[in-house]
Amino acid sequence: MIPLSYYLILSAILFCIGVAGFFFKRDIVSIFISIELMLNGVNLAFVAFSHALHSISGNLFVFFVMVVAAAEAAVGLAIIIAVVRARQTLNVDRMDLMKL
Amino acid sequence: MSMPTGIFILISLIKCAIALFVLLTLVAYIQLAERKIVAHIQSRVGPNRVGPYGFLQPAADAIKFILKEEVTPAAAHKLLYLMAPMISVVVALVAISVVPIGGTFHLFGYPTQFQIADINIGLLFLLGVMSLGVYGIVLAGWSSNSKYSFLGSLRGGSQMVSYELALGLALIGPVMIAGSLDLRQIVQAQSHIWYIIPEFVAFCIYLTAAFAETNRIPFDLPEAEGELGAGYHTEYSSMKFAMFFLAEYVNMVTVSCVATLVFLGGWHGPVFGPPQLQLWLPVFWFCLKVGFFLFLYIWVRGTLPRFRYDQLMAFGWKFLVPLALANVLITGVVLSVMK
Amino acid sequence: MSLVPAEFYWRILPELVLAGFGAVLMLIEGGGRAGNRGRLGAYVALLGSLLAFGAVFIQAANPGDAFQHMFRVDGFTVFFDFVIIGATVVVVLLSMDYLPTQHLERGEFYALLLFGTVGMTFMVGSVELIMIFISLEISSISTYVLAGYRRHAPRSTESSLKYFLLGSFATAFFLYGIALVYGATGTTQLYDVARASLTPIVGGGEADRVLLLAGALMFIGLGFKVSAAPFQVWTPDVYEGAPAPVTGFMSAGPKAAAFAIFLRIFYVALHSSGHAWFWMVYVAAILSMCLGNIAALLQTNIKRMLAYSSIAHAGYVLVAFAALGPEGISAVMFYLAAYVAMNIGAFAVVSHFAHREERYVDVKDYAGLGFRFPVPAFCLSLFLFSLIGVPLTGGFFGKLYVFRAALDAHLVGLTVIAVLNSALAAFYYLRVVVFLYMRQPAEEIAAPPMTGAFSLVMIACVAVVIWLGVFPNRVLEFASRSAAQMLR
Amino acid sequence: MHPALFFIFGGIALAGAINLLVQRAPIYSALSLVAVMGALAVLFLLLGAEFIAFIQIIVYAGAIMVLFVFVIMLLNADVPEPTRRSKVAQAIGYPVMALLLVELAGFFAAAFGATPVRTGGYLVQVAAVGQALFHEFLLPFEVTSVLFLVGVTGAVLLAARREERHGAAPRATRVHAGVPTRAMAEALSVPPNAMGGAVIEPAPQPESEPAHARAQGDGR
Repeated sequence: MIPLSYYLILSAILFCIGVAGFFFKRDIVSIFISIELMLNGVNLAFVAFSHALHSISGNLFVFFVMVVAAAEAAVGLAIIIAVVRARQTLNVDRMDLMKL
Repeated sequence: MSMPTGIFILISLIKCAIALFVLLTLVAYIQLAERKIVAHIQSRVGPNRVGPYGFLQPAADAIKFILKEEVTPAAAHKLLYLMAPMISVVVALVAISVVPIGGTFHLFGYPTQFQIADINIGLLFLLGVMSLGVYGIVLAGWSSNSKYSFLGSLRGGSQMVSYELALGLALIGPVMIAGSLDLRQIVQAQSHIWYIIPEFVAFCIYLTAAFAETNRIPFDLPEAEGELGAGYHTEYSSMKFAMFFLAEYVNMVTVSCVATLVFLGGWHGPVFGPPQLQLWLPVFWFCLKVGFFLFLYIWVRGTLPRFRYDQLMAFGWKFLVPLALANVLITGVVLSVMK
Repeated sequence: MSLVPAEFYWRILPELVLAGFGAVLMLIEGGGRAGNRGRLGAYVALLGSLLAFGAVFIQAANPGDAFQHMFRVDGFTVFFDFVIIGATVVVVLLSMDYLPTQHLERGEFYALLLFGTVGMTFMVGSVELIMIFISLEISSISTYVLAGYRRHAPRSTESSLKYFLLGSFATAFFLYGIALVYGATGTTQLYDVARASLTPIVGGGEADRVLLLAGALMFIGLGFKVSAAPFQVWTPDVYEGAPAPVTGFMSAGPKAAAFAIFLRIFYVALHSSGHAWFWMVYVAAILSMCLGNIAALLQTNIKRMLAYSSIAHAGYVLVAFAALGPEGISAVMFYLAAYVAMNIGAFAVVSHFAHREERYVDVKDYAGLGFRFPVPAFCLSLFLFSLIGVPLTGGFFGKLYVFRAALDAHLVGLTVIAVLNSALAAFYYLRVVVFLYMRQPAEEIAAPPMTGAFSLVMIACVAVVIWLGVFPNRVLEFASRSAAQMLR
Repeated sequence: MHPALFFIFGGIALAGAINLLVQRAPIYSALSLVAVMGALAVLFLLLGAEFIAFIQIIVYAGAIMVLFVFVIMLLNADVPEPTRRSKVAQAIGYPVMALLLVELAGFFAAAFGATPVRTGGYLVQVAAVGQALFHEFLLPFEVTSVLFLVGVTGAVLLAARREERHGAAPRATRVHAGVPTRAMAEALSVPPNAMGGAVIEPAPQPESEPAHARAQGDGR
């Protein structure tokens, strides 16, 4: 038997590692992967809450998040391919045609 | 769970060991059978030197695999190169663990099944595990750092991902009729009529997709030897190659088992005689049906030519997937009308 | 089986029309002769968006909840549906000129535009967080793609990439916020959340803190979407790189929709912790206004300048937001309606002058255009005056109501900062007008033809800006009524 | 049993996430994420979410991440060269992460520390998920179809190499060389010519060029 907070803290850690990856990673594919990790962290929180509340909706939310993640991945990877075609690099620091 | 945990683990381990032994032997002899049958189709004799009628040929092959030198290409990604065949074989073996091959029997006084793990969403488990198989192929091709492997793995990966969709959709029809994802219940639901009859279209789609999923002729583009050497495992040798080989045949067995369970009524068949026979007859029927599918694989290999890659993809996406979707739709409509 | 009664369909009629026409556009793109597809697509999209605009009237005649209390048609929904679909109509018209100039005319563009609008309209009508999340993603993903639509232009793809990465990052925060709301209250229906937050089921006294944290996370996510500081970093680059009509669209539709759900979530669901998130809004408002205006002063690229100005405008909206009452809501609504009209109008002129490959987007290129192209230049000046907040334009009353709402809520400091910022903003808007009428051109830019579509855009935007500037009462009354209705 | 399983698979998830963070080559990051997803699937099972657990494997690990791996392979993504702004990003990243983590963990421990989770405490049947999907969640379910349409359209629009109006390459030659076709590209949202047409030159790399780059050039 485990307190719910263990699952939630794990989910928070995953989420935060994703946030960190978003800032640290230099190539756009890895940045995107970090975002996926964040979504996974959220999914764990949803399922944990669903279990604790004895409510099925948390499960459904995860389902929808996956659907969204799939659509996002298709578009995101297409964008990455288009960028690499135009720029020949994956490094996010080289994405500097426009000054920030 | 009436069974104590210790006994449960013991029984599971025993079943795993038996399954592994049977499976490995089976795979070796499927390979022999394949060579023999294809040889007969092509009016040749096939292996006949090692043992009577070549019966010891698998053993000879095994020894050869073990004794050959392990070669790792210098420019390979070492870790991934090593992992790829392991992923393939592990995934293939794990998938078979939820396949039930018969009814219930007693071991150590506890009721148990002809199945390693009896889980209530077995079909979902199978699909899940099978969807991971693509990593083995993709990583093998990429980590070998060779263009033939690379192209082979790209082809294999995209082919598997594409046909998985049709495969999954084809299984939905029977699942809708049976109302369960539990493989045992799906079999039970077929006691009156095998689903191959109401779901014949789904069966055809499944069979086609299964050939593509296991990268067998006529969809063996990933290892089209005329174009790509040996495809994604060009750079593999010795035991690592054997693992890919093993995975391919185990996958064949798995998809044949699923076809049997979902479409051919599983272990249903005439059951008679003393209790011991009544216990084992279903298993026999099951094996017979699986054997039929395995024979079909070999038969097709001996007779059909290979598809062209674009035909393969167009066929999958523009024909099989829409057909499977339509089948799901029609099944749903018919079910709701009948209700 | 009355799972889906007929009136549910009337309530989502605009969305159905838009989605249906989007699907038709895809079919047209698949068949038909190559040469005419784009043109045909444009007309179909125009028809679809106009019909959807009409469908909002039908929707408005059928108020109530739909689909297990996930969607609600009230004045608020209808108001934003008009604003958003109106913006889409204008952007479709605008693209009919822009895309052929860039040799990019394809039906998918219009399809994505319509699908994006489906997302936004669902967003403003949804009263359930997961539904909001999904529609937010529909609108975001189609905007990501539209931003990168000129996919051979490195700037366009780069803009798309930045928008995508930061947008998805923000969405993840928003989602975590949803998870926490769900965990604290056991529901994600906004009105149920409001009820449940009074008697939380999980964590006892801690539920308030969890809700507050959830609010903060959702604030990050939505702050990105409305480009409020400090989450505005993507805005200038994305606005600069995206095709000009898309930039106009992005600054209008998604922004209005994001503000709409911002209002709904914070005013309805998280009402109980209002005293706490008030400060987040307060700080973000000040930061957005100051940062946006100061940075806009330094820009020479018109699109970048408008991008920073849109950050500043998000700041003004947040000022009204901080007012924490029905006046605040109606001020936000009125401001957004005016802002959408004037901003799309401004981007329409920019896209009109941009020419092939968007060569002319610098303020210097606008020198002397006032006399060579009097009509577009006059309209641009009008929109800029409205953005400043000159009387007789919609922008004036927008600002007036915002400041009044803030003053009524005793936010004197915030109001003073907002007024000072408005004065500061006048500089960079007026600079463009100065260039238009008082400078000699260094290079004669090619004459873009005044097409029918562009004229319609100008007429529509000017009419709305003037209308809101002269007769603001009807719109404001409608907004106040819907605000009261929403809070009930 | 439950605590042991939680710590084993939670540990795997954690290790995978950390590995994701420290690995510099995208392919290893992607595979670490697959490991995280697998471990999470087991945790979902522990929490009684059977359907989600397997969907996690099928959709996330088996489809989405495969797409990632494919793109990484196609783009030949390798360790990126270090750049100036990395340091700045890390300077922002560490505190943001730490702050967020401490905040969240603190809240969770305080708010949910006493809520127990036990195996079999709550089991979500697949059938129940289906029921909810088509009753309570009908609208979101239908709306996701628009989402998918947007995703497919967008991916094809951005990534598919369009045949120009007049100069379409003869299809047969490309096919014969074993180059993926449009259909595959659409399926995977990868450029059809990425391997065959040497469209993508790898990013400038200091070390010796790996064989994939050559493979890309030789496909035709």
